[in-house]
Amino acid sequence: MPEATLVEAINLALARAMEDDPDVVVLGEDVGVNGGVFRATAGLQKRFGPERVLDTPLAELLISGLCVGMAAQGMKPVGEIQFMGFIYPCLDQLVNHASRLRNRTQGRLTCPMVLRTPHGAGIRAPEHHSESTEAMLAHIPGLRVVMPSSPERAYGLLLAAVRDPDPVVFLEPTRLYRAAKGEVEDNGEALPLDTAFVLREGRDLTLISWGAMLKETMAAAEALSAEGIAAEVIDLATLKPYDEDTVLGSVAKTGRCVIVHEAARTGGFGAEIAATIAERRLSSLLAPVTRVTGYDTVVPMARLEQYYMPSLGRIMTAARRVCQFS
Amino acid sequence: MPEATLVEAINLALARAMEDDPDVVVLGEDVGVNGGVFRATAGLQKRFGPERVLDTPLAELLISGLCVGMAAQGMKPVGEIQFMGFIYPCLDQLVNHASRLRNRTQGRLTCPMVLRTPHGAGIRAPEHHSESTEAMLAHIPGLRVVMPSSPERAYGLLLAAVRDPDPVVFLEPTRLYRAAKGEVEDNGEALPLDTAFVLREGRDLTLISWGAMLKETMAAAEALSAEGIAAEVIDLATLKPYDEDTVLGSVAKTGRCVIVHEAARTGGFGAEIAATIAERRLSSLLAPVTRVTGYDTVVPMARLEQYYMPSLGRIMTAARRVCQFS
Amino acid sequence: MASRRVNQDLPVIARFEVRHRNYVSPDGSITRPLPASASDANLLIALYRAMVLLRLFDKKAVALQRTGRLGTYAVSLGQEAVSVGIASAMREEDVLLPSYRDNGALLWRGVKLEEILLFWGGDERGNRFSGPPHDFPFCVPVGSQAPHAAGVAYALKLRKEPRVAVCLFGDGATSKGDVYEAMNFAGVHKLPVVFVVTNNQWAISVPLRLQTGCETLAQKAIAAGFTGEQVDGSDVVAMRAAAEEAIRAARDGKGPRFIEAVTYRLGDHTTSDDAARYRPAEEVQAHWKKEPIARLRAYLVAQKMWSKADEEQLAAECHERVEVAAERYLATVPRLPETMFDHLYAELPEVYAAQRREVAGGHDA
Amino acid sequence: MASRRVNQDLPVIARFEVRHRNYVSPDGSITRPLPASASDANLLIALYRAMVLLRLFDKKAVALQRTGRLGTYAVSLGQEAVSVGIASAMREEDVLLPSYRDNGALLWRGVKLEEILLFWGGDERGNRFSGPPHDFPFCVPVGSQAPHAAGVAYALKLRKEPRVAVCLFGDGATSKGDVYEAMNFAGVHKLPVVFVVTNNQWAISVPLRLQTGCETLAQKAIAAGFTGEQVDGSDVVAMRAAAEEAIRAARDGKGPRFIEAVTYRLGDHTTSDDAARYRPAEEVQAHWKKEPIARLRAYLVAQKMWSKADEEQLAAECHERVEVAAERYLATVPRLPETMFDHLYAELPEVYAAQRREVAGGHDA
Ligand SMILES: Cc1ncc(C[n+]2csc(CCOP(=O)(O)OP(=O)(O)O)c2C)c(N)n1
Ligand SMILES: Cc1ncc(C[n+]2csc(CCOP(=O)(O)OP(=O)(O)O)c2C)c(N)n1
Ligand SMILES: [Mg+2]
Ligand SMILES: [Mg+2]
Repeated sequence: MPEATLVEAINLALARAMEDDPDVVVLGEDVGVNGGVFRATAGLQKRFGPERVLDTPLAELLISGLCVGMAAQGMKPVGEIQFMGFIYPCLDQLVNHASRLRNRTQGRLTCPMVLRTPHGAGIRAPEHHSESTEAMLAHIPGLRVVMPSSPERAYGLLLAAVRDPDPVVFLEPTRLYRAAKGEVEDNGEALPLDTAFVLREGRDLTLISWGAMLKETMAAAEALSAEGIAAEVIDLATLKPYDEDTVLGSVAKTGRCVIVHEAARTGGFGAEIAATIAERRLSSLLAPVTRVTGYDTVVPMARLEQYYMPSLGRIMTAARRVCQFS
Repeated sequence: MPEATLVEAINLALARAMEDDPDVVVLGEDVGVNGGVFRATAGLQKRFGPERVLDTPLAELLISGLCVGMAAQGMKPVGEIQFMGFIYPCLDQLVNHASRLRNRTQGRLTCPMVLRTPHGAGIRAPEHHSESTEAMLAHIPGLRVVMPSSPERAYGLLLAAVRDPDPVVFLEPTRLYRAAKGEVEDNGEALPLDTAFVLREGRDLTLISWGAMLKETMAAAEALSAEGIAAEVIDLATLKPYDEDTVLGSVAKTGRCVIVHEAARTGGFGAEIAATIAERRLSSLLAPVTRVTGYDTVVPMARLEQYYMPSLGRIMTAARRVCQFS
Repeated sequence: MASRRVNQDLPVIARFEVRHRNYVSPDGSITRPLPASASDANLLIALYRAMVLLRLFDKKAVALQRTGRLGTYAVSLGQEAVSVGIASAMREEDVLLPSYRDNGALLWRGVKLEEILLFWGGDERGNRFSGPPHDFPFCVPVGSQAPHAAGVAYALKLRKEPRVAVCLFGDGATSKGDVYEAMNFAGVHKLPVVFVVTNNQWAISVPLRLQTGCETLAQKAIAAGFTGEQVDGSDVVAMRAAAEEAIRAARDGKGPRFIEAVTYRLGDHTTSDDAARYRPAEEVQAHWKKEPIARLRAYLVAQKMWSKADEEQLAAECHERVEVAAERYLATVPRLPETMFDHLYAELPEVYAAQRREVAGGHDA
Repeated sequence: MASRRVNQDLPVIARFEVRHRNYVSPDGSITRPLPASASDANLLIALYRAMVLLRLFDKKAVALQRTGRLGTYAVSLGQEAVSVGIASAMREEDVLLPSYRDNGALLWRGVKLEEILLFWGGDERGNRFSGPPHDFPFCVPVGSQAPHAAGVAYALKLRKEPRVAVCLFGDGATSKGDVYEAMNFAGVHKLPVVFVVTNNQWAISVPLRLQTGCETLAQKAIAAGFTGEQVDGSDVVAMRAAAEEAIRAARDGKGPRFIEAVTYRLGDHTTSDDAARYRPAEEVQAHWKKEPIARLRAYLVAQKMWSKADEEQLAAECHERVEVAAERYLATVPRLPETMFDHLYAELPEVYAAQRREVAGGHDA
């Protein structure tokens, strides 16, 4: 199997989806000749033409609204928002339209669209380029929110997102675009959109994360194993809906859980998972469910961003504390 | 002390704030001659003139962006968004500008603005008029999110919001606008913006809610007391920042907690509270922290909305279950 | 006439103009040669009937609301010619993207009266209507349907289907970035879409002069690079002709058009509104003189196309239709509460199924 | 010349035009009578010096970026005349709302070179700069500063202060609803604000023709009800004159103005971009012939206002300033990590104080 970076896997999945289905169109700022500022759409315009790979005007509300209109007529638009910090103008369309078109028309019109955007900090980018506000999106009924953490999962989940009959926000961990490499077979096989991935099994502790933070989380699991702690690592992968069964099953087994995410702590999606565990598996818990997260402040610019993001050290500290709790 | 409805209390607070400080301006759709579609700004334009009580064009992004610009020059704008369902176009301004202007300029420019909006369902209004997405806002660092549940608290908290040197989103429970009546003294006294209100003391169970749902929550406490259960009721009132101490103190005492909110369950602000309790007071807990919430679906239109919102019955069921847990 | 000239000594590199269209004056007389469509008596009578039905239907809806049997409702009183005139020029396969006040267009396109009542009565099934299945439902968040119209039109163009998207909104909506972004995009790709603003002078209590500093709304299209025209929106003959022309141009690949229909909202904004709070009775009175139904009737009567007997028969017919529709609406059994989860996703994810069961189990809660 | 005419038989109710301003042609010759400001030799030389400094500074910044000592950076190469020309016409008490590429304006207004480096080096303290304390920092979310400008201008008008808000953005930004909504509001209230679009033909890789179907960007103001003018944005004399006129009109209560500065981005979009991927070298080459610095130099030299010696001295001076600034920047000690919580709120709520302590305690983490 050939090796691909995460962003190459995205590119493969997009090409495959466009090849398979003439209704798939890609649109966004600089997705055409330029192939996207991260090269996620490189080569697509050449291959599928400027009508199906469309450079839009600089207008995010428009991009999301076009997707809704196209999708309602049976196309499968895949919009790109250049950075997650620019997704907020899409929220009206996502909340008031995309997520509820099917429900409010009782199935008459539907909205099979995907909105892709790079997610998270850690690439020393300018202001507003380091957002990780997935929790806002995961609160919206009718939407799906997906975030891969490896090239294979990026490929399979993106294919699934494009094929899904409902709107999906697809968050791509910017920090892993080139850093994550792995074997990706371009076989057109999609992954399920409601199943978490157990990346590592263990009986002492459950570590849950998604997106780029899986990197530090896996490193923590490795380091913990050297200390004799067998950590199970779950890549949540789909945040909405998310795979409660896998999460609850793991915690029932280990009794201890640390959730790691990059977003600000308060109201982050970790809260939902912790709350659910506390509600449904209280008697299994041997220690408080602990969150290791970004801080409740504006993501600082490059010089300080490393202190904002959960570090291996912070994960280790939390994991040790949880394991020692009694 | 004179009686006032909640919306009248809002009106009193606005008038008082404008009287006290010439920098306070009120702006929004229909806030002028019409006095707001709920009459929250009735009489203000007559009293303070059309320059300080300004009917804006129909553009929510604009309203929030104007507030940022005015606030940065030292005014104290109070913008109105006609219904919470129309607040989403403001999110870019709230997240990328209002909440971080102080931080990104290291204190050089600040953003003392208030954005008011009616919150929640239950008035048989049309589509998109029943939103309760406070959790999205409470995830934004640098913002304050406030929601009163009585006329007195509406008055005192709104005055505090206007006077606060930072941006505040002020959510007004539509369902209580006229239904909630109480004594309000127009004495210009603000309430603190980081303190929860204990509406009723009890040692058996902590009930936490905010906004309109306090109505059913208080009714539940009353009914529980007839069953011999003494419920403590906390009106969270300020969601960001929220008063962890009062919440954790109460749960340390009662060991049992039910959180009630109208918003969809997944990623609702109840998750944050439940997660925090589970993290910080695990050993005090005698039962799982339980959430009674709106469902994870689009708020239905009038004919079904009553089945969407947490009912007294659902709160009672949850409270009894939590109290019987062992 | 509006015009903006500064620096008369600098060379002019672009010029634009806005034209105005009207054929039938308020008293029913003709102001200029009629368009071809006006020679079709059947069409004129159909337009007339549609407007009368709409007005009567609105009345019934308000009565239902006042007696607690319908939710908030927005009447078309005074502006019936706009959505009826526009819809009449569309083909079945064209795509309508209406605003919440465009009952007239929906009815013309085959949506049933009782379906419209169902929607305003708070039942989502009103949006699964009998009109063309590709038409959009009423849009409540003002202006947010405009980007959909651009998206629809892009899809139609991409698929080389000779169909047109028609998007209706109010004067207030022209202040929303949504509308501007959509129109600008339509201009880039010369999309088959017609944007129509019903300029009824008011957005709830906000008068046009606080909505924009523009002399006309038609000129908004200049910023999007295409043509805007102002039409007497209380003259259904003019509305129909303008719509026909614009839709034909769009269908023929000539790109988007923008129509400003100047009319007046004679009623309250909705049943929740009291317009007397913010506008003088004299203004409303003055506009009653221009209203579209009396105007077309005057013309039809003068042309001997319409008689008192016709009028009486029509009134009776409309009354009957409206009453039957109201009865059907009132007899519609509410959906089961748990159906609030249906059509949320194509298939309800298992993780939410428990919630659906909870609702299903608690019908009496 | 652009013009849109349909239905020639319908009466015209509004006319609009767009004019173009240029004084100095690419070879330095004069195309029309010069404006008053051009008779001020000191001013012309100051403008020239500012543009030269900016270009040299940009070069240094790119060098720092290439060697890993600065973050992403956006040069002004080719378009220096726009932000310098505009800023030169502002008063200290006016309010600047710049885009991320408007270094030239910030420098003119007293922001230090090292402060700009600090910002692009990833340190928020660069925004607490030595320019006018009421000026806005660089705006990164494209177009989102336009509503702020309208809000600032509204505050200025309300307080009856004779000050003007000046808002700069790129051609891409004209597609954002933010800009349209802000301009429309400014038109309603005749606010003291000048909107300036630096039309450098490209928004990263998206060419103007995909950004809008308009013949000019200046005509976007027509939709907001005020005047737009197109200016040769590589002619700093024209930029200065247009800015002066627009700012004066705004200050005098004559309402907002819109200036389209037509220029060209000779460099990559930012240091993260490779423009060769999407635009032909010939196009860039052709535009090098029109660039603003050589143009003004040609004029100054022809007028005997500038000599080779002046040029050499200026180059040395600028070099020195830039090097010193770079050193100061590089010597700036990073903020303590826990200061990320400072200035989040006026006073950090107790509930977040623990997080601040955690950061403070974990410096080596
Ligand atoms: C985005 C948005 N903001 C506010 C509202 C509340 N609202 C409903 S109708 C209306 C006025 C609309 O005026 P206009 O566009 O002129 O249409 P008209 O009602 O006159 O037909 C307002 C402010 C809304 N529905 N959507
Ligand atoms: C709202 C928003 N969307 C996307 C981006 C990413 N982005 C940065 S600059 C740019 C192009 C801007 O073009 P233009 O407005 O013409 O300004 P220029 O860079 O040419 O000066 C884009 C798409 C952004 N910063 N903000
Ligand atoms: Mg209107
Ligand atoms: Mg540009």
